[in-house]
Amino acid sequence: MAKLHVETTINGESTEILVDPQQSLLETLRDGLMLTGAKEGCNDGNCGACTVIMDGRTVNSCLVLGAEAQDADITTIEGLATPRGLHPLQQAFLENAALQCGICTPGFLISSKSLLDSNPNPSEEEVRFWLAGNLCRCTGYDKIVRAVLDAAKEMKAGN
Amino acid sequence: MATVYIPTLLRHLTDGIDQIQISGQNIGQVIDGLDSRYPGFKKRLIDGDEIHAEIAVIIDQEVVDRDLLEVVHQDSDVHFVPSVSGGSAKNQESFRVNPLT
Amino acid sequence: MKPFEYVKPNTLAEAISALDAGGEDARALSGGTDLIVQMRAGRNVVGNVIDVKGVTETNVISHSKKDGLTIGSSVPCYRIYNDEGIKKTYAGLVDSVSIIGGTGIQGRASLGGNLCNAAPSGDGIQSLIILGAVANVEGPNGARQIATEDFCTAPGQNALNPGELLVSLSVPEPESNAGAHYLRFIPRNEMDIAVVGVGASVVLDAEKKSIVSARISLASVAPTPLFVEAAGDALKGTEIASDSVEKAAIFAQEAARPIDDMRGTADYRLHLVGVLTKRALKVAIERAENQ
Amino acid sequence: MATTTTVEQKTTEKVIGTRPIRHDGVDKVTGRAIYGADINLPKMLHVKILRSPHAHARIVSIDTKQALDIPGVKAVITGEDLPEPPSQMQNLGEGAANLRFLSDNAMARTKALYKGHAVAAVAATELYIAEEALSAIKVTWEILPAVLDTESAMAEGAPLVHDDLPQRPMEGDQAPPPNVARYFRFNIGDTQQAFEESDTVVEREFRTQMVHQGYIEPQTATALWKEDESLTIWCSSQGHFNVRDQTSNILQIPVSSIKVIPLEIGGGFGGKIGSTIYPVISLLSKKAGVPVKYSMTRAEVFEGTGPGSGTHMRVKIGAMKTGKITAVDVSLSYEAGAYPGSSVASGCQNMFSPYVIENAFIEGFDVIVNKPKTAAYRAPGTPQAAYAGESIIDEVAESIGMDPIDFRLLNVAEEDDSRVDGTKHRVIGAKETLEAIKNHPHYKSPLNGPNQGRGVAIGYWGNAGMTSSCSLIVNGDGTVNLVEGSVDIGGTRTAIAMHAAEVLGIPAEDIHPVVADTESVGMTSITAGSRTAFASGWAAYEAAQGVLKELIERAATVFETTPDQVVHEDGTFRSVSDNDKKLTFKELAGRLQRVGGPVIGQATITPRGVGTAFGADIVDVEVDPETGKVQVLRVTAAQDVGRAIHPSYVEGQIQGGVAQGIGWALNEEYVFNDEGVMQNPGFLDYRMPTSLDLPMIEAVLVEKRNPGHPYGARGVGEVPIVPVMASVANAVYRATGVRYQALPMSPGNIIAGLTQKDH
Repeated sequence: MAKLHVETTINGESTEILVDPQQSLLETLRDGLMLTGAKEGCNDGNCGACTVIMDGRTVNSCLVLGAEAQDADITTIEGLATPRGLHPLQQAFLENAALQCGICTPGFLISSKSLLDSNPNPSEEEVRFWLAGNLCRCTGYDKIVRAVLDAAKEMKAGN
Repeated sequence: MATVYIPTLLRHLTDGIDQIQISGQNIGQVIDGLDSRYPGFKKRLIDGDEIHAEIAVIIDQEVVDRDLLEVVHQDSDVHFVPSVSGGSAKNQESFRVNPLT
Repeated sequence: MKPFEYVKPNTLAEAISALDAGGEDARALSGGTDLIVQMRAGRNVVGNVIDVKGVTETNVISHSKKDGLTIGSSVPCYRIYNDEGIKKTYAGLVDSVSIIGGTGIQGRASLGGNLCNAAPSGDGIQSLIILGAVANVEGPNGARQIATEDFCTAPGQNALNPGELLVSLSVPEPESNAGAHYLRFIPRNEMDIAVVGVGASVVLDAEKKSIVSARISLASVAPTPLFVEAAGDALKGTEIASDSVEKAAIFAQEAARPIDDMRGTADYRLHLVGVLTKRALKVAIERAENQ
Repeated sequence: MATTTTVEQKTTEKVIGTRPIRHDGVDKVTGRAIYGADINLPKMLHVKILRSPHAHARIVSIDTKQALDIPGVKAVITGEDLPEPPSQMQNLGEGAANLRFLSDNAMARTKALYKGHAVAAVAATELYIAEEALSAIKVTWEILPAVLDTESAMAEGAPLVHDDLPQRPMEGDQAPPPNVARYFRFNIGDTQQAFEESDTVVEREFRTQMVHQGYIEPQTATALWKEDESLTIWCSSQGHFNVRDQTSNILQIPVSSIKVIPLEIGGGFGGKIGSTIYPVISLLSKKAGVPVKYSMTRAEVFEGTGPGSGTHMRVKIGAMKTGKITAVDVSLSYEAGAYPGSSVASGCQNMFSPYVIENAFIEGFDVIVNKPKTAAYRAPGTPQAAYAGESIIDEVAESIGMDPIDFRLLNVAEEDDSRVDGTKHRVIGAKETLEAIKNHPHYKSPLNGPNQGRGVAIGYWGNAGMTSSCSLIVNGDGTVNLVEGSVDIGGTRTAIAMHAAEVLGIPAEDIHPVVADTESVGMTSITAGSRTAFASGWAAYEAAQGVLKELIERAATVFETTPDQVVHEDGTFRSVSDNDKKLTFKELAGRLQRVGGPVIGQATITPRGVGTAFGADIVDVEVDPETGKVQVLRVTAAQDVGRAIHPSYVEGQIQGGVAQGIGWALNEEYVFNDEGVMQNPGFLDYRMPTSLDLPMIEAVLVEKRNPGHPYGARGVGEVPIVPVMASVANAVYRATGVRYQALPMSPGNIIAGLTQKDH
């Protein structure tokens, strides 16, 4: 099958890539663009380790075809920090020890960012609901939820 | 002489006795001593030139290595208990855990 | 995943012609949250993937008193529950689309895809059925409408002919004093498949004392989503204060044909049909009362 | 929020007990950290493995020719390509037998022993080509009857999973039941007489199902077999030295020819200690002559790796009205899976270790069944037994009308008390841990509803020591490079670095830890047994002592005095005779080149003095009596941690262990059909808790120092899971009036229990 030419924007940079039709966005990011921050945990949308933001909305990149990235605006974990430093969420995850093995962390950070983008002042329950599609097996979620709540406070104070 | 505690399943070798005083400078000598008084211990406890991988040797409340040269003192307590492992091959590290203290 | 051809048509006509050309080997792709999983697992062998998200008609949300609500088949769940008009008027629908998968899934998964996937457990299908929605279908032989309760024909099978595309769903404007609710039972609190799901809608009389009409549908208790007309009929004309809800629950249980599987035994599912039917009706009636 | 209860006087450590940001943190929050699947090498091939669709079947033939003919397919192997392990098992002892089992589990030779058992592997230029090649491999099967649980496996006349299982006699010459690989027994006192004299005796049967560790990162590895017969493996394992040695054993090649490079690891919990994939991909690389990468699918992780045992347990307990436990009589049967080696021994030894029991009969059966070979899972073997033991303890306490914590305190073990295997406890904090939950406001707070209940339980785990190595290199700017061999799964780099920082009197941030490959650091055992912060931390402590000694000598040179005239305090070296002569660590580091060159220190230790651990929980639940759903409302988990090196990550271990235990208690299980095919090999239907299923989990750190460690640390990773299922079950009992004696307490099972109670 012929490869498809896809023009897309990833972390603010327009990018052209060739993809096989059956390649997922996750595979495209990891194997084609060497953006390996999004992880494969289940490949069927049930763990959230591959979460990226696509056109303002979190998606499981394992359930999106690379071809579907045409004209899309995609943010991956690699786009969260800026040259000025870490995103407040990243800082809060470090300060709260909100990661252990770290494999789910990029997915959690991306989901958390999209939560705070749409709801800057979430309750604990709202955080837990929003992150329910991201599995973590190490932390019991306690420190993750605290980190997101802390980051929300921090970002509010910073505004 | 060291006090050796006989595991339940090996007490048929000792006519039901559960503690035996044995002399020996190291664990190999203690097992030799046991085996000469109650034949069969060596076969059960030793695999090649080391303690059987499935057995943890405890001298004075410390799990020790499987080496037969492990030192035993005059007043030592020696226990043999199952090691916690997961299907180990020879030389493969299994999940050996201190079962006590 | 096995290789396939991917095309993204820009018009409805192009989409239908691509589907028609692909025949049995072609599938329309919307959110992909079911299709891609199935293709990857080898459960659905597809040679041509027709991405219909570029087709304007599959992306619309339009809402008017006169024509009711039309939702394009590719519209993802989040656009539905974020729509203030839908939230206000079609709370039952919002119940469904806000519990499909997690937030990541809801960013892609569509109501149309949920219907076409035809899983007995499909959460979105139940709300369409109780709200009396119809599927707007177009194919090489023209357009037709299919009632959503008739759309699923077997597990994973639907009423579409080769070459046909589900373009949109039309949900009639609710009558006054109407209320609907969908709820499912899952062992976890999110990210799960309905062990049993029950959708219920009611229309109350002007005094909000009696039930004028009702519709009940069940998930995960038959090879397809199950519209239980008898349970709705049992409620017709009864007072909301009566034991009619209990009766409806019994009708629902009689209609259910659950099996034992890893998600629950048949006995347990029957038990849940009773519990959930009552709970769903209670909320639907409350919503109607608050209209 | 977490709280810390210090049993003894706090010491004056400056770094130990603080919460520095982990050294690998930035890499892990920015997506830069390289895990096993993130490796990409030039010309790298992709691997897929063909797995048995049957739980028990003889391989009549395998035809790989068509697969090899597919363009892009570069290598195919089957069990025949693995070196034949020694076949004269009986003569060579069980080491050889176990090697054969390991090798056979990597790839079946004559029989597939479980659904998911590897039978062939393909390396191809693209993943989808490898997939296509799998379907072109033709296997002819002769399906055999499968045994799927311990009872049917042990029944007279049961089909034998292994034709040649080396079975040792149980007692005297008595042959064990069919499919039993190992049998244990501990017997102290006189249980028969003790039961006769007891005021109350309770006997119950418990069952639990196979469960998975549930790490989010599937097993993955890359291998390159080079022309000079050397082999490099990149992997995410719980111990790269173990990977090296295991691969050397199975492939019968020298250890020195293998280099294993550890990458970051996405969780393990015991499941990534051993693995069958390394020999397979190594041989594929050998055949293909280029690197090959293999990553399991999630279904393969469930079906083709080692889960935790399902169990069948019978427990009898006697007690006096006063609350004194008189005797226990226990029989535990654990599923080993397809090859010997469940963790039933640990269950037998540990289930009543929190207590003084004078009369005990405990036996254990390691039972072969046609399911995946089980592996370690967090405190392997003990949570199941503790579920049974702590459920029945709760029932006995209730039957004599005692508070469940008071009952446990009355029987609690302390230093020098004997365990059922005859060995003695050393300094332990069982009593202090129970007191911590008893005195916690949670225990005194009221419940808020008719369907709510509160349960408590305690658990024990022994922890491990094993071997660790560490090197330190002092840099000219006063920073220190720390080279260690423990794979970091939960922040241990930092805990290890803190040991060195404390000794050297410098901030933890000035230490730069790296987890080195098998050629760059001394042998270091697996990250398991709750040993890493304890033992590798201790190795760093010893290495730092060496550095300090050398630095004192160098300072003496600078001060023009002798080393005994130099003291080191808080990172400053000072001359005793001349107070004006002092150098900070950094200043001295800057002068090292002029007074003898760089300073390094190294240590390899196999520590004694492992401190054992106790954890106790209070769990509140609410049960929906109509649907059977159990919601956990509140959890307080107290644990004797000895000394918390990095309290945040200690709390994290406790919270994570509790979360896994709640999953195990309520919903997690392998569901098999009658043919032994797992019905739920994915995260959708193997239901691990999501963030919405759990409350905040309060960790209470009880610090009763372990005299066996320089800073008093005990291993903390495993014990927190041990009491959880029992405390949930005890809470569910108080909410429903039903004692659930089978896991999981999933909604359907709760309703079944309630229905039975009503009839």
